Amino acid sequence: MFAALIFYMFAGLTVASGVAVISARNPVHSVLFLILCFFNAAGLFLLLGAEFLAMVLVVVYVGAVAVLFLFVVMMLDINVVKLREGFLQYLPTGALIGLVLLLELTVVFAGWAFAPDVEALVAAPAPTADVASNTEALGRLLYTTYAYLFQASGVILLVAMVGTILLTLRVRAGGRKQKIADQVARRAADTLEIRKVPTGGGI
Amino acid sequence: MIDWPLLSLTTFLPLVGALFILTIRGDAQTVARNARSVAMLTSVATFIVSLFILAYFDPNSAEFQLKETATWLPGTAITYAMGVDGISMWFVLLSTFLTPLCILSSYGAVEQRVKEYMVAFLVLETLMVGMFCALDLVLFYVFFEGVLIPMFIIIGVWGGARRVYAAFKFFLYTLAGSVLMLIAMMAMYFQAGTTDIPTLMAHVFPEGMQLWLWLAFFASFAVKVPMWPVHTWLPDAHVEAPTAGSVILAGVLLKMGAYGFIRFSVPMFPVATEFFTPLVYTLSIVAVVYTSLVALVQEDMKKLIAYSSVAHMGYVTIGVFSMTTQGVEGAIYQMLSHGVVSGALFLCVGVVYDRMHTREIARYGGLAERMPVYAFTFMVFTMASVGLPGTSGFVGEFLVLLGVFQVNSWVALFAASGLVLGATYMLYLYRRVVFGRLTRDDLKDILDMDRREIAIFVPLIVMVVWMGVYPNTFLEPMHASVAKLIDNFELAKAAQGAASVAVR
Amino acid sequence: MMYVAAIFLPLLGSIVAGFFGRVIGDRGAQIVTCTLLGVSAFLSVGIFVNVAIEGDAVTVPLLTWITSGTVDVAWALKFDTLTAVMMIVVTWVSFMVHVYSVGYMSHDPSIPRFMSFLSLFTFAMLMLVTADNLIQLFFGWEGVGLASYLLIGFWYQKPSASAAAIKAFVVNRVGDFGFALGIFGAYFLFDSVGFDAIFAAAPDKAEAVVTFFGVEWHAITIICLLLFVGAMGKSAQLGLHTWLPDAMEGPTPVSALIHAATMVTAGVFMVARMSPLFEFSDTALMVVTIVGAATAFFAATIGCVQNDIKRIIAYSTCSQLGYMFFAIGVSAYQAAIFHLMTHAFFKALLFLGAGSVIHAMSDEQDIRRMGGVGKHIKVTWALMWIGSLALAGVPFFAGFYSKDIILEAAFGAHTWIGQTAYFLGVGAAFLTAFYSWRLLILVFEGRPRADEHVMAHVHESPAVMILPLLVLASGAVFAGWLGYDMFVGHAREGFWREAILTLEGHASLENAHHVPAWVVWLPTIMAGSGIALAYVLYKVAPSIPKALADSFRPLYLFLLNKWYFDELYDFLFVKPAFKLGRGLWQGGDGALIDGVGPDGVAAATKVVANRVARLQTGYLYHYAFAMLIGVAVFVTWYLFNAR
Amino acid sequence: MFEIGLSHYLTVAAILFTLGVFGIFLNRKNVIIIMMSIELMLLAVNLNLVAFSSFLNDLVGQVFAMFILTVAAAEAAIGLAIVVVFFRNRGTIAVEEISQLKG
Amino acid sequence: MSDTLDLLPVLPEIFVALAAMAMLMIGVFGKGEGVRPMTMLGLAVFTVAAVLAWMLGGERTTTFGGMFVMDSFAGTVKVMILLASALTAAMSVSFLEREKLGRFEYPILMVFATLGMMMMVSANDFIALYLGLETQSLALYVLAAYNRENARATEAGLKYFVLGSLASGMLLYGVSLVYGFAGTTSFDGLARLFGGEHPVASHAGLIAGLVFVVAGLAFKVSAVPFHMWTPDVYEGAPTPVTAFFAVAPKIAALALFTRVMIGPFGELADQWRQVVTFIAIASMFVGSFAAIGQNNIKRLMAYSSIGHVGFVLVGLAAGTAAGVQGVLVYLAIYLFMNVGTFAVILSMRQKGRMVEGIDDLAGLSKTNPAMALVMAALMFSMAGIPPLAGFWGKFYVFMAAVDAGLFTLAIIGVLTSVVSTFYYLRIIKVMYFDEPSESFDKPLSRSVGIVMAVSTAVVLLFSFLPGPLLSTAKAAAVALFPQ
Repeated sequence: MFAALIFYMFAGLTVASGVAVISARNPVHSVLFLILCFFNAAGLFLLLGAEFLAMVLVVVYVGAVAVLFLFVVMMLDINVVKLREGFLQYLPTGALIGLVLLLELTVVFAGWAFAPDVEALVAAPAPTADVASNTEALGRLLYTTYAYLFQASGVILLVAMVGTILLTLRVRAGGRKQKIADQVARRAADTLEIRKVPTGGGI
Repeated sequence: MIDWPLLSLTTFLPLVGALFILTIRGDAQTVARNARSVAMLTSVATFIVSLFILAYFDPNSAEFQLKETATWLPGTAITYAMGVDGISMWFVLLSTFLTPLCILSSYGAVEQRVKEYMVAFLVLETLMVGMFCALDLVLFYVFFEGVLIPMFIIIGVWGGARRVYAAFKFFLYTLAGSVLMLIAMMAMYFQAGTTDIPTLMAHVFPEGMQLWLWLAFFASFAVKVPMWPVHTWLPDAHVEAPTAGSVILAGVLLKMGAYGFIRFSVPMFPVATEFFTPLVYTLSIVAVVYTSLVALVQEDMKKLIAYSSVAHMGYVTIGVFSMTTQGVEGAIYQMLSHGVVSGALFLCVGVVYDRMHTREIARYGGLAERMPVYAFTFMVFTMASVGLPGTSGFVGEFLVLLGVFQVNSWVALFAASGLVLGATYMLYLYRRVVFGRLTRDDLKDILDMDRREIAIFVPLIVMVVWMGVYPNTFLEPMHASVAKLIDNFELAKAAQGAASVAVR
Repeated sequence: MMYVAAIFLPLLGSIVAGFFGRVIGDRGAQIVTCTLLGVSAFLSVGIFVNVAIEGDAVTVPLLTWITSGTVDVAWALKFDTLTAVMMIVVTWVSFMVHVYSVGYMSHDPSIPRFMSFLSLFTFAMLMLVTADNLIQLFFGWEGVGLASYLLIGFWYQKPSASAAAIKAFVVNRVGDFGFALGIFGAYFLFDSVGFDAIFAAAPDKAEAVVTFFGVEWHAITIICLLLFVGAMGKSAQLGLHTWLPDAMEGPTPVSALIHAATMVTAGVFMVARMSPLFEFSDTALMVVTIVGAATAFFAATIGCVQNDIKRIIAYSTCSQLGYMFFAIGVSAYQAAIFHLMTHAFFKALLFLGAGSVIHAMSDEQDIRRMGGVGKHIKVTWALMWIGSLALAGVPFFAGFYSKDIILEAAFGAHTWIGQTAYFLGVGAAFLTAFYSWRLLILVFEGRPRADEHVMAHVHESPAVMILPLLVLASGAVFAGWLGYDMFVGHAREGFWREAILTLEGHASLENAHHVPAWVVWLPTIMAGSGIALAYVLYKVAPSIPKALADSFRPLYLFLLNKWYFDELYDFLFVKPAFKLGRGLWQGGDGALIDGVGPDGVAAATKVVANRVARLQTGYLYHYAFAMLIGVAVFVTWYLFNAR
Repeated sequence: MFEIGLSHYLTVAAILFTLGVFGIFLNRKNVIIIMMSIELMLLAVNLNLVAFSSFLNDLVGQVFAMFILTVAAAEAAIGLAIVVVFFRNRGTIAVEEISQLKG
Repeated sequence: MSDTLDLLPVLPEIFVALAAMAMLMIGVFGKGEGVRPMTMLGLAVFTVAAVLAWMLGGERTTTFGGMFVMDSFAGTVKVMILLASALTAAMSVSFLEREKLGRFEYPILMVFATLGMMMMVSANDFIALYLGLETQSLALYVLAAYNRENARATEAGLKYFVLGSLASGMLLYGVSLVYGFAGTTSFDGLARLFGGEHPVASHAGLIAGLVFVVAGLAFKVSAVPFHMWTPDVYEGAPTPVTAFFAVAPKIAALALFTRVMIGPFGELADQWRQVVTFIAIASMFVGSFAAIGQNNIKRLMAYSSIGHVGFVLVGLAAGTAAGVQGVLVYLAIYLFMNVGTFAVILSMRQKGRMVEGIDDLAGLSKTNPAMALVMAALMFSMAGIPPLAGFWGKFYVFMAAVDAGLFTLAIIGVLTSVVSTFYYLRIIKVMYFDEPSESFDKPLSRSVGIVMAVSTAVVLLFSFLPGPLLSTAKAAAVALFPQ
């Protein structure tokens, strides 16, 4: 009963903020609602026992992705009014497609059934909480069986990094650059000259 | 027999020549001259080689001869298989015979991009010869379709004013027809487990399937023949093609369709053939009458001859589907004859076109005065086209009609009306071009045929007379093959008839 | 060897003159062709003696021609009495015409070509008469057609000449259309195209019934009728006669040789050759009789009002051919051939004489612009008289014998058709005599109607033209008297032997010798009255014809315009063919087939292509929509259909 | 109704997914909101995976969801970089004006 | 699951990944390293990897807990991908230098993309598939927008990115449903499940998932109606990038599509065949018709590639070993045809400027006969006219379709191929029948010339020696099916 209430709260807020994301007038508001949405989804994850994932969602998504969105939205000087023109033009089509999809998916989910001998197929049975926590179990999996995927996602992040830099980095001529090695290598002797200043004499 | 691959040699020799031409470098003049000589030499050599086929051919056997096989597509039953029988051999020879003449005729007519032209022609020869030699469905198809490429280029590059339209029409029309055949070929392969043509000829396809297969093949061959009402590409293609292109188009390419009927439709789908024969008859008769009438009112020489080709090919299809010995042999003979005669007629048009650069009939008249040799030559082929006994045209036409009369006198009646109409439009053409008073100033100093041109026509005239007077040279070797074709057809029909009775 | 040489020497001559004309020159061409043909003519006499007199009928095989299944056609020369007679006629008339042409064509720029064509024609005609099968006959048949075409169109600069040439060829082709079908039918019935085989099998198949064109026929009747269509074309019988008068566009020797003496009789020859087949079909014979008789009369009526000297003779030829056919129709083949022979001589004579006149009149052909030339060219005048006498059937000239026996045989057939033919023939005989003398009078007698310039040049032809005329004239005078007994008289059985078959019931020729006297004399009397009428109208009272023409203007115009056959055909066939052709070309090919087919498809493709390309709006959200809609549709499709 | 089962979670996910779809239709002009809509869809996927994982008692779903989160972050970075570059060129991110390329 | 980790099958990927990072290091810390030397390095990497892949692609081996599979299918496709990458990389250098786009990251991104493709074709688990796909995609998004100063290129990148991530979303949603139903993401596990006794095929959730998966993959292969990014991206992206897009990722995506459909869902062929058939038909149709009106040759090639994808999918729709063989044969030939064509397109420069109009080819047969010949051969080949190689690709896929009884599909296929012939012929027409406009700059860079020569030779001579490719393709195809 209580669990159900919690569920409905999270679920309702998730959906409501989802609606707000797509219908908000100002993109900044959209991003903020997106964050809210993620928070509630994290709540749902918790209900499902995926604690680690819930934390990751908050940290990674809210902390990084959503902020990135916010950053870009605010950086780009966007004419909000113009972007809202014709807002409802495709509403009927969208509503139709959306409703159809939703209806179908609901029908599908209402009578969800697993494959007959699904237990035999499960690759990584979740350990009960007394054996290992969710986080620990995930960690074990990730660094053993799924090491390949782990490495691959590393490559993806590298590619994203290279790509982003390639696209957006503009080296301005004459711009100043921080050279840490130089900073570290600096000796006081290189830069500082200690002079005796005769008092009252000036330089 | 002999142990070297004669057919492959004949097929690919021109390709070697083409490669050789591609390597020619130098200034335009030299390149043109050398390209011409190489092409001429190659094609003559090919012709000589092809004569060996005749020499080694055993006319008493109905089997495919000079067979060659090699693995080609691994993992399938599709092989590289070549061979000729008494029917296809003649078409090989026809192709190799006409090509040197075409090349010779292009000496004066083609001055732009000679190198490419000669390459295209030699490639074309390879594909034509290969098609007639192929004993494997897929191999056949490859050659059959491949022909489109050089022909497209020949029409499009060296053609007349509306060449683009004509080339596209030619290409797409014939391609659309033949792709359906490809699907049918695949279906046959899976039904019979082989693409070997001799095996397929003996294979019995289920009755319902035969109908579909027949229709698919028909779609391809009918366009190629061309049969009414899918003939409209032909006049355009002919009119726009350069002379030699028209010669090959009329002389060999049109034969590919009818050859296909003889080689595939009839022996492989006897029941369907029987079923669709009335359709073929109807279309052929319409072709004969309709296109003859249309030919009558043409104002362009080549167009007129093109339409006459449609009418003449109407006889061929009638003959093939009469399934009598005379009908089939007559059809084959008519094809050979038409190959020579219509080719020659296009060359005749080419002779005056090279001088006046127009094909409009009204621009001519009274050529006999200045060009007696030409008038004579043109007359010979006009008469051959009309089907005068003693020329090649007669034998085929007569045998076809004789054959079809034995099975359907109505068809013979309507088709024979072509005798009258054919005479009318050809003589009318001849009259307007060669007879009459020479009044136009620009015709006043037109020159008669020079030696090169005479050299082109002499072999053709010899062939026309030879084929008219002693056709047995050509008929004898095909007897066995045609007899086998008809026997098998009758057997298959009987077997299928018995089977369907048993089912009932 | 002699046999083969007789046939092929003319071909040799033709080839030499044709291909090497420039080398050997005009004179050389003339010498070569005349000599070779002369040799051939003398050889054919030898053949005649061997074959017809001695009775050694032979067949000389040369080559196989066409073999296909059971069709087995050979090049072979068959010599029997019929052939021998024809060879005599062909070679000798041809020889004479060759010689005559040396003079007649002396001013023409292309003599070798002309001589070559003449010889070519002779060769083809000889092939025709020596054929031993239907297909070789067809070869000769078409060969003479070709030569005729070439010779009619010899003066190719004249539009009328080339038009006439085409007309001749095409109208003949119409006949050949029937002929070819007849051959197919014969092959269908007898499984052979060789004469010997067909004739041997004919009695067994006398009652055979076949289904052609969806109708059941008496087999031999339909075959004979089809063959006869061919004969009608070649022999210019009613309906297919229109080409013959136009053929007069050719040089006069050509008219004499081809369009009077030889080629046009090929139809008669062919039917006579096929007598063992025709005999088994009364219906076919009846049709032949009717067509022949009608033509004989019809052509004669036209002949009466024509003004072109050659056309008059041409219609006369047409008419005489009609006689021959109705003779055949009553089974008097021998009489037909007899008339064929005599006719060849006197008609060639008439034509060549006319040529001589035209030559003298500086190529004038209209008899209204002649007159009074007789006294300048007496020899020609005399020869024309002989020819006309023979033509009119005046007693003791050749025509008298042959024409009378035909008429008597027709009467002696004892059928109503035979009788009708007889009376039509008699009427035609009257008209024949009339127009012959009309011609003679208008040309040779009276006051000159040509201008003085022309009249000053009127001169007798050179000896090289007159000599052949004399030879032919002697034929016109004596041939009938000499041949009567052999051809149609009591010696005929021994003369013809197997060459012609007459069944028991068809004894018209025998009966001809036993007809009432009035039947015998009526034609002669009519001929006499025809001559008399001509004198009355054109000599005694020249104003009457004009008055007659005015008072019976419609009839006159009807006759003058040759019964409006040309106009009718033009209206029925020629114009519609062109109109239809144009319609099919532009409407059928252009609009319909191309419009719906390639061009239509191409246009539709372009429209579709533009539509499809327009879907690509460039708007990102449209692309996304497409994806989403696509997925939604797929999901829906599956959930509702895939169960 | 009060027994929260798998279907409930799945339905929430389905609604989120649909909202994503709907958002694309609605905000057709603003690329950034479209991208957010896609983020909503990914969230739906994650919710699905976690729910299944939980009810199947199988950790693979959660592992998968984690990788999706990782990759989505990388993707967002790239995407926003492209948006920035695009903005620099055009001075707008209105999707409606992205139509130099069409046909 | 073996306890010892077998790294041998992954050797090519490991090598490529390490090499890419090494290149990155060299690029960042090296002095004055431009695109040319870096490309040479990239070529070396591709070559070595190809050799490795060729040697390893024999017996089927799996590693990383069955998540990564190396079999002759993967081996063959990897060789094709690496070859495609190498050829397109080789062609790009001089173009990029001339257009002042020569930055060292370019080859590195290509290497990364290629790595992603290799991971894709070897994926044996949906998670591995997803990661491979994204490695590739992210690199490609960047490459599309590589010319960041150019509005069209960035527009292309943006479109590609947004639609690509939408497609990823769909794919993932589908995968989540499949996972939810089957409890596993492993291909082997799924194949076992569907190959089992119980009738599971008709479960609605599974079907819905399957449809979403197909939709996601269809985007990657640019099949209709998920194709709409293709023309815009092909046109907007820098030409070398387009060339790369047209071959390597396409081959990888189609191979992946094939593996997913045949491997885990092989038993469900009756379910997915309808949708694959539909998108095949739609792709052939759009590819054939939409290209007719195009004037930009890159855009035309985009539609052409959509059409080709349709033909390939015909082979896949057959769902048989013969069909897969057809797919592979088609892809191999497609590789050479496209690389050759883009080599020509890359040479289309007049007065130092890049031109892309079809009309700019006018009269090429006079101004540059050799290049015209190359292009003509390639166009005829693309149209599928025998005896050129392109015919055989079509031949094999249609043969498979006919064998599977898909006559309607085959007939629609050949008819649309006739329509598509129209625009290929148009290019030939422009080159051969029209009068020359302005001739192209000479000389070509040598690498472009070599690529042209190689691809033309393959296209022209394939009919004479089809054996090796056909046998390889056959072996590779059979490897996908349970023995």
